[in-house]
Amino acid sequence: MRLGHDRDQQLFAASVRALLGRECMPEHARAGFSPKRWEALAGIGVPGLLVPGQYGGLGLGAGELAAVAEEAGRACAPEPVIEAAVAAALLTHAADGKDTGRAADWLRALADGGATAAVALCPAAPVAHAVHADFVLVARDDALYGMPAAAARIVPVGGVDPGRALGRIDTVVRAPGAALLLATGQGAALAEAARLGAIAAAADLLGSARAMLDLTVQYAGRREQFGRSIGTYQAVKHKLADVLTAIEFARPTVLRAAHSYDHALPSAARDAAMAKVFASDAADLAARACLQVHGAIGYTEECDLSLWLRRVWALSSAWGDAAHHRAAVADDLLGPDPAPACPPR
Amino acid sequence: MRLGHDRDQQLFAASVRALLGRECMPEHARAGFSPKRWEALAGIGVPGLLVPGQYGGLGLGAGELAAVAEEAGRACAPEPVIEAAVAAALLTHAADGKDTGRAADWLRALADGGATAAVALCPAAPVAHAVHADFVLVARDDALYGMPAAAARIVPVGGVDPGRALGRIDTVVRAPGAALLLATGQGAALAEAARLGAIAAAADLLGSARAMLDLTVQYAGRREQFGRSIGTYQAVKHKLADVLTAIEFARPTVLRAAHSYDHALPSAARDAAMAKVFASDAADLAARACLQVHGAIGYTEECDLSLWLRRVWALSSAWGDAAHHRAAVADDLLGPDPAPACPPR
Amino acid sequence: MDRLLYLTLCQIMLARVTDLAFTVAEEDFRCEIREWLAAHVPREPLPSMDTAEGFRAHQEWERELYDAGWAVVGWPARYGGRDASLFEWLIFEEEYWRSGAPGRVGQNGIFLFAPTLFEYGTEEQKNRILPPMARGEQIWVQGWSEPGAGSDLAALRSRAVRDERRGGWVLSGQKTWSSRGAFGHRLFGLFRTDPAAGRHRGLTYLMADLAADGVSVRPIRQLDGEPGFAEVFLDDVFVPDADVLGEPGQGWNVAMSTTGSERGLSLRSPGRFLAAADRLVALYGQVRAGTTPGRRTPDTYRDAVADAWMRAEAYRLYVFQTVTRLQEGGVVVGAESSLNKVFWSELDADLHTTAQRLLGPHAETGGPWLDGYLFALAGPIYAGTNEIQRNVIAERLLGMEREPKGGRR
Amino acid sequence: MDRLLYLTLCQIMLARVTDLAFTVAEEDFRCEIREWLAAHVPREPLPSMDTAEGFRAHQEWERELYDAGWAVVGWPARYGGRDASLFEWLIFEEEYWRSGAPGRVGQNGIFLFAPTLFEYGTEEQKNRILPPMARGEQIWVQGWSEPGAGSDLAALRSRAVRDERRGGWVLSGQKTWSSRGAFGHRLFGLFRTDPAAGRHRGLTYLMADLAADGVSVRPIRQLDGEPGFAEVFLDDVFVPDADVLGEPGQGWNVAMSTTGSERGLSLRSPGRFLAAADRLVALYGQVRAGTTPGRRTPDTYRDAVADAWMRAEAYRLYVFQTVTRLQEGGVVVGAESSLNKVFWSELDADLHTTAQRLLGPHAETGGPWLDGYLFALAGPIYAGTNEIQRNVIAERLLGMEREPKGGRR
Repeated sequence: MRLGHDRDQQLFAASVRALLGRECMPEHARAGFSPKRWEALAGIGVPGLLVPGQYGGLGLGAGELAAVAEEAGRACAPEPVIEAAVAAALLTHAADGKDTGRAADWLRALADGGATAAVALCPAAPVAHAVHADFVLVARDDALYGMPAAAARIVPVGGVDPGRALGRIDTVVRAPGAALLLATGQGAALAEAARLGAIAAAADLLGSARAMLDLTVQYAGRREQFGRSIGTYQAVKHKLADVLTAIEFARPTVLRAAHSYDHALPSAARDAAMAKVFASDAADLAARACLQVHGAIGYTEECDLSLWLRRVWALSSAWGDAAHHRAAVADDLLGPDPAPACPPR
Repeated sequence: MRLGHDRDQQLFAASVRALLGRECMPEHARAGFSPKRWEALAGIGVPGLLVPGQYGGLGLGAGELAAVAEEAGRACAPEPVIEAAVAAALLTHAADGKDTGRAADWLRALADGGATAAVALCPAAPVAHAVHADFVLVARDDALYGMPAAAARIVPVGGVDPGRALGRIDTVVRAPGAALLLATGQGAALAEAARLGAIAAAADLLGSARAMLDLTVQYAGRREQFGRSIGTYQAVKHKLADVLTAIEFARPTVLRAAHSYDHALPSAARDAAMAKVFASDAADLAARACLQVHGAIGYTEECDLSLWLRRVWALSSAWGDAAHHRAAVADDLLGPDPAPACPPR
Repeated sequence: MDRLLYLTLCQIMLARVTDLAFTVAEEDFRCEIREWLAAHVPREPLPSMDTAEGFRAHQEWERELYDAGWAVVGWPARYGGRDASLFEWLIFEEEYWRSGAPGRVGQNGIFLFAPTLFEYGTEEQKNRILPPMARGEQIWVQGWSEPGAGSDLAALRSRAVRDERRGGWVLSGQKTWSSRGAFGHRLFGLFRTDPAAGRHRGLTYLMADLAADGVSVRPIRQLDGEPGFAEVFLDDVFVPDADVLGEPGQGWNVAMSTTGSERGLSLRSPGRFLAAADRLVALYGQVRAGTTPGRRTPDTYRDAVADAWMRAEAYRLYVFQTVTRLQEGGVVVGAESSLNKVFWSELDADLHTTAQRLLGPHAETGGPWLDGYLFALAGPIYAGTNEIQRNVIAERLLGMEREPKGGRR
Repeated sequence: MDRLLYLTLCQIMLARVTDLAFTVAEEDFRCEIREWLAAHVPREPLPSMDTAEGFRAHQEWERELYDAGWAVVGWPARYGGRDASLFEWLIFEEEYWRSGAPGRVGQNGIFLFAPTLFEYGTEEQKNRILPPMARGEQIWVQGWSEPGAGSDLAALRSRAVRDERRGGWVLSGQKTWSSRGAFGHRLFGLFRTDPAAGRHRGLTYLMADLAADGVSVRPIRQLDGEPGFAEVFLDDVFVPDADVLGEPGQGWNVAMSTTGSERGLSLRSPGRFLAAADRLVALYGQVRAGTTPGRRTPDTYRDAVADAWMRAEAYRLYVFQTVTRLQEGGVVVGAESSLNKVFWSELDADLHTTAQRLLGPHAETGGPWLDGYLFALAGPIYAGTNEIQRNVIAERLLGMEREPKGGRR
């Protein structure tokens, strides 16, 4: 029994943290996706984290990804770290060990930083990082399709977090045949990839929540009202204490989910769901509490807090929100919900 | 448009308050049901509040009952005020204007204080105030049965609130035929009586919650820790401010529910449900907050707070808890819930 | 008994019976405004009032309301109103928000400043200021907060220095979080006229022209991307005596009457939340039916939708109770407005959070629900943070002791 | 490379890889305790340990545990333990609570006092005190709170005066909220030995015999009707020097190590909540199936049941993380135990509230869920209120500034 990032994961996370500490200050994060920063991240292996060594990647797992995604959240990096990992998992299955073919080519391009990916597991919803993606993976039933961005008719869509660079992939929605079929019979691989996305998003949310908390503790220590810093008031202290508690108890669930994913344990689906429940709830709590403690200034674009607020408002619902995953755990624990979901549309 | 107790209701409530202020101090409430206090309440018309004038009652409505029940809650009076009112409503329907018969007799006995009632609308659950009831009304399908307590084989049942004098009516459960059939075709009357019980319980909970809040504000002003009264700490203040807010916004919903009941408005069922949602939630919040502020002393029997805690823990769930009534409002508002309740047992 | 006295007594008694129906006249009033709105509310939403274009469009809408007599129903007719009762005003608000009519660009003037003006203004001030406010010609901007004075309003430092020669005051300092400051015309607010006096003393309630010499305005972008706030810098801005409201040095008392109305009835009538709750119920149905893209499991939020709707109703009933007391000559203490503020702001935040959850993965792409969500999250902050409101509730309504002083100043 | 060094390094590296499986030895340990419990846990629950009869029955159970070597698994064998690792202790706790075994009547001695004794006790004290504690013969009672010192423990006023002649101390004063005080044997707690010293100074950690001359005990009935607490009055009670723990005057530091363990791992192991969560899941199924009388709409509480179960799991994982850090020589600061305390106490209160809701109209008639509910509501109060814990979290883990002094003393 050992629950904690291992030393390699800690070292890897530290190098990502150092890189983003230099290259992704709030003023950089504000400017959105940076090809230069992506290249730097590729230099230390981030986009190829889950790409097998055979294709030039590091062949690591969800444990490393969680450590890295937490740093991406902490720095509010607007790069598609989660999407690269999910694409790597999907393409690895589709390539099925072969050295040639489109899936293998894209795996190599991912690993060397030459291409960024967007992933549309749920075709009707807007797709994150589609606007600057080089290729797009699309799931339809149990098949995986892919297409170069140039062929995909990607329409930028406004969103609460400009750093997500949302796009709607019209081609796919209207004519899935226009995309290249990469593999069929991918049902299990698609479900696994969705879990990986949820775990990575959960880790990102922990980093984002902690960054908001740190900003807010600093602000509360600086801001004076009624002759003392607002951080001395119990109403402020207790709110932020609850945020810390939520973050700290969410983290081990994310580590466990990553471990279950990497070892393909029978509880992997439930563990991923649980991690996203705790991380989304912690980040939502952090967003509301930190905005409240900042007061009006938190409500302005010029305040750095707004970068993370936007990120959390989007990411806490992406890859399944807390209610979605809570219901999944309930189904697993208590038997299926007698109230079926609405029919798929 | 006028929302508030009218003058008569206020005067009536004031006389009940004065009586209970004398006769139902905490040390009296602690001793449980008092025939003497019940006689005094009968003297000012409380048990006959809803009994028609024809049978010697006051022929008033839910508006007056709500004003009185709030006072009963405030004083933690262990008398069956709600049960008397519900029994009056049921018997009035069953008597159907006739001057003779068992229903008419019991109405007269209720009004002059000569008999107390217990009401079992849901036969499987324990029945409040059954232990000292003179007669018991029991609903089965759409029929109303009644029997003198002597014939009813009432088994006392322990409960969180000794003031509720719970009993299980074994005869009825095992042999409904042993009871006297008072009337059939009472479906609507039974539903209406359940609404009246919910409204009265809601009003009682408001009074109970307010009594706990007042006790706790006093205690917080007296108790010193770290060199100042604990009532000066924001954590304590804000908790109690939330309790007051919950109570104050629940009260108009109770008044409205009583008005809708008295005028048999189409929204009467929904309004009663809504009142019980707000009142149960407010009282539950008050119980948890007031216990917390009292600390260990609130956890002892000798502290007066415990009287109301027990009352609220029982009454917030009796006559339908907040979740039950919230679901009823949701069904009315959003269409029926796709998840049916468990089959009736 | 004298017949007139008898009838009067009957009326008083009748009026004091709980009666949750509106009168025939009130129902007629409701029909009238409902029909007018159905015919006049723009089919397409106006552009955001925090853009130059939208600001003008909203001013035009205010003029249209005014011309039809709906701009300020509760005001006396001589200033552009129709002498409506408080209940009629509540009815107007219910219908206004239910119809989907545009937000009120003049709201800070109409709902925050005007009540103070009615209480403290001279006849000359009322005649000069109220009609153009009602017509939407002059949009008023609040000048309360300063960089160092938010929740702690009494810490403000902007100054007004007496200018005997010109017969007025010279303002200097900085105001912030002034809604509509980027496009509005005039500012009302508090200025320190006696720096030697204590925190709440030596303040004066003044008005200033945002086009005057020495005023510069810096728009601040909000989370929705629009400059909804502004900072207002005042550098030796002259204000004549005619633009002092109330007595010099009495500004705190004058201002408290405004913040009382702000948190009380006038800023956030129940109509706004009733309309939002009805839209939420409709959204639930649409998501369930698949006519609006949203989460696949809307039933998870059944209880939350019902709760939001019930809380909006409860707020409505609470306000009816308050107005009943006011009409019967009861005293409604200012601190009760803190209960209101906490209740509606948390209701609004939770209601819009539920809407976002119903939209699920589609929530982030924006639209009216996202705008409403961002605005609702500001509710627990503006008009006095909910933390301050809870202090007020505890100290003034429950009589709890204040925190001991002991700051470092 | 030297082969031994190589193997050691491999072991270190291996030990540092995330690995959420227990070792074979640990799983064997789990089987052993599970089988023993299955054979020995009383079929009928023992009477409440807060009655005279139940107290004796629980003491007998402790003896049975001791004889089988399960009373204090983590202690050294020479005091009655079996030198179990922290992970083995967690496994023991999981199995113990899951089996439905009786509550530990000696828990305040074993889990609160003993850790302090291990840290500060002399060899003589440990040899004298620990074995009878492990056998359940001597039940220890805590003497922390006083009528004027609850959350503010440093305000305590009970005194110990030096008696040079007899070589010891003379205690006087009043302790309260002493669990098991009505039937227990000995008391541990803090006493003021230097009244002139500051609040946290001049305190001494002492033990006293509840049968000694000058001790009187007043049982206090709790909400469950049983005397779970007592007040202990001390009137010139003599305590020999051998019953001082640590140095005289150093009581605060000694005590803080105990409250650290109390809020930290030892008082509330995850096993207790995991077992309660599993019972809640079972209750949901029974109410749904109709085999236990409960509410007609248990589905309303699906999410709440799942949440309680997940929070118990999260607490378990968090403790695994903490033990991992401890085993790798990491420092776990005392203030982290405040995170624990807030988390498990709120989890427990919410879990039992959900159970009560599932029982619906049958909740009020009592039984183990009602008892559990009443006990769970005390969780946010005892062992330092959650308000104090949140101060500690904010000030010591987030580094926020303390409130300015400014009391009236």
